[in-house]
Amino acid sequence: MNLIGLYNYWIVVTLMMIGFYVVIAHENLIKKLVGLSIFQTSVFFFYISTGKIHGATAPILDPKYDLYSNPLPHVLILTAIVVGIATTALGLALVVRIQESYGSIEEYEIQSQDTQDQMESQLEAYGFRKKHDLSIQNLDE
Amino acid sequence: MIELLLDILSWVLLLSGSFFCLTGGIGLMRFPEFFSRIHAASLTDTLGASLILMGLMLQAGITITLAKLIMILILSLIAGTTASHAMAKAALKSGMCPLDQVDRSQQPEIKAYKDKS
Amino acid sequence: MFAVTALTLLVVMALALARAFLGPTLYDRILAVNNFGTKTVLLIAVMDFLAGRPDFLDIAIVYALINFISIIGVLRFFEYAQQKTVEHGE
Amino acid sequence: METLIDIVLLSFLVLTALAVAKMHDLFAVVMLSGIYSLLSASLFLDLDAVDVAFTEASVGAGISTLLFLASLKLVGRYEKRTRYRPMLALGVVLATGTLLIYGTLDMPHFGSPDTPVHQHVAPRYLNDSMAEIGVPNVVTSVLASYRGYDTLGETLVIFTAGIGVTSLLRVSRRTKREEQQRVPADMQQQIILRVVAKWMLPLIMVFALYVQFHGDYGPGGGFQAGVIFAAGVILYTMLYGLSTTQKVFPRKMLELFAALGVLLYGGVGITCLLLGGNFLDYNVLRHDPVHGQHLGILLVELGVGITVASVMIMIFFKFTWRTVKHKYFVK
Repeated sequence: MNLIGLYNYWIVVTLMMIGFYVVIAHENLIKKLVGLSIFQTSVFFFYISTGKIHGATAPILDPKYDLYSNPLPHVLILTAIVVGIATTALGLALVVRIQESYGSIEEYEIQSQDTQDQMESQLEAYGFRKKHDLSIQNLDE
Repeated sequence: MIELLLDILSWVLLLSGSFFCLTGGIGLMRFPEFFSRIHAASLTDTLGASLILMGLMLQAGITITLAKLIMILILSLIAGTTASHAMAKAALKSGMCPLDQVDRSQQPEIKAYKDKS
Repeated sequence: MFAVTALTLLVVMALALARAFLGPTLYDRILAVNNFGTKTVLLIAVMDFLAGRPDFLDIAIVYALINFISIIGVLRFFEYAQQKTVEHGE
Repeated sequence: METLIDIVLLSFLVLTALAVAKMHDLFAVVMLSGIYSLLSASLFLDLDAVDVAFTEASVGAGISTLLFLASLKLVGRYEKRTRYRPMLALGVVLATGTLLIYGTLDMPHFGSPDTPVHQHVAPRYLNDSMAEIGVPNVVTSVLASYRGYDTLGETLVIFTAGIGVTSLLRVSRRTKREEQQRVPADMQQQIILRVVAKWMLPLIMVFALYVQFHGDYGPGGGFQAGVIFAAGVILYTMLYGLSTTQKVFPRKMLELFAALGVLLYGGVGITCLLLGGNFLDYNVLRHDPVHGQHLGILLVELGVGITVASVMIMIFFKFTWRTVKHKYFVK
C-alpha cells in the first residue's frame, strides 16, 4: 500500500518530464506543441489525482451516496482543457505562418535565416551593397 | 427466479463478447498485413461490442440507461462499420493490395478500378 | 462479472496499442486507433456499471461520435497529404 | 478494481508518451496523441471526474486531433533529425524529475480523505450547494455560480484565441472566389460515408443540445456542448466541402455569435448589478433565490456554449481555408 500510495504522482512526474524533454530537445515546432500538450495533461492528472477519495463517487449529488470526490479540481481542469485547446490552436496558427514565411518549421533553420538577415542588414548599414547571389530567396531555391 | 435467469444470460453475453473482442485483438496483432488485420478487427468488433452492450442492457432494467445503451449500440453498429469501410477503401485507393491479390492485381477489373480512382 | 469484462477489454486495448506502435503503414495505425476507440467506449460503459452509477453513459455516446469524426478527419487529411507529395514528386 | 484500472491506464499513458517522443513521422505522432487523450479520458472517469472526462473526450480526441492534422497538411509530414546531441536536455530532465519525485515523498497518499485539499472549500460546496443553488451536479454549480468570474475569464480567453487565429490566418477574396467557382468534389467517392454522415449530423446536433441543457443534472454543460456542436459542423465540412458549409455558417454570423455568447454572459452579470445584487450574483434574478440561480446558470451556460461552438468552427474554417489557398497558389 505504501508503494502504491504515491504511484499516481510518480507517473505524473514521468509524463511531465517526457513532455518537457520533447519540448526542449526536439526542434520541430509541431513536435514541440505535442510535447507541450503532454506536459499540460500531466498537470491535469495531478489535479484530478489530488481530488480523488477512495470509495467515493463522482460529485453529482444523489441521495443514495454520501461520500463524494472533491469537485473543485474538476472545475479548474474542465476550463483548463478548453483553454488549452484554444492556446494550441493559436500556436498552430503561428506555426503555419512561420512555415509560410520561412519555408521551414525546424528551429535551427529559422535561426540561421534570422542570423543571415541580421548580417545582411548590418553590412548594408556599413555601406556594402547587398549581394544578390547570397540572398535568402536564392538559397531557398 | 427470473432475476437469476437474467443474470446468467447476461454473464454468458458478457463473457462471449469479451472472448470475441479478445480474438479480434489477437488477430489485429498477429495477422500479416493491413487487409487481414482490418478483417479481424472490424468483424469481431461489431459482434463483441453488440454482445457486451446487450449483456449490460440485461443488467440495466427498463430505465433511461437502457435507452442510452441502445443508442450506443446503434451508433457503434453504424459508425464502426462505416469507418472500417472508409478505411479499407482509402487503403485500396492508395495502392495497397491484399496479400492474396498481389499476383492478381493485374487482372482487368482490379486494374480498371485502380485506373478510375 | 463486470471486472472480467473490464480486464479483457484492457488486454485488447494493450494489443491495439502495440499495433499502433508497430504498425508499418499509417493505415495500420489508423485501424489501431479506431479499434482502441471502440474498446474505450465499451470500457467506459462497463466501468459505469462497475462503479454502480450507470447514469454517466453520455460519455460513452460522445466517444462513439467523436471516434467516428476523428477517423474521418484522419482519412480526409491523409488523402490530401498523399496528393500533395505525389504532386511534388512529379 | 478501480486501483487496478488506474495503474494499467497510467502505464499505457507512459508507453504512449514515450512512443510519441521517439517517432519522427508526425502523422503517427498525431495518431498516438489521439490515443493518449482517449486514455486520459478513461483515466479521468476512473478518478470520478466525469465532467472532465466528457470535456477531454470531445476536445482532446476530437477537435485537437483535427486541428493538428489540418496544420500538418500545411507544414509537411516528417520531422528532420536533430543535429545536436540531446545529452544536456536529458540531464536537465532527469535532474528536474528526481527533484520532483523527492518532493512527492512528503505528499499525502493518493485517495486518502484527510488531505488538506479536502478540508477547506470543498465540503462547503458539497454540503450547501443543493440548498443554495439547487443543482445536483456540483461541478456545474461551482463552475457557473460560485466561481462565475473565473469562467467568464475562461470564456474571454477562448474568444481572444478566436480573434488571434482569425487575424493570423486571413483569407483573401481571391481564394474565396476561386473556391466558389469550383464544384466541391472532395471525398466524392466515399458515397457510403457521405450518406451515413448526413444521417448522423442531426443526431449529433440534438445530442449537443441535450448535453447543453442536461448539464445541471448529469455530466455536461456549455463547454462540452459547444465542442460537440462544432464537431458536427466540422464533420459536414470535411465531407461536403467548405463553401457548402459556409452558406449555412457565414463568417460574419460566426464572428457575431462568438461575441454574442460573451455578451450574454456579461449581460447576466450586469443585470444582476442593475437589480441590486453583486456582479454575477443570480439570487436577485427572480423572487426565489434558487429559481434565480437556475435561470442564471442556464443563461450563462448558454453563453459559454454559443461562444465555444462558434470559436471552434471559426478556427477550423480558418485552417481549412489555408489549405484551400495552398491548393491554388503554392504551385
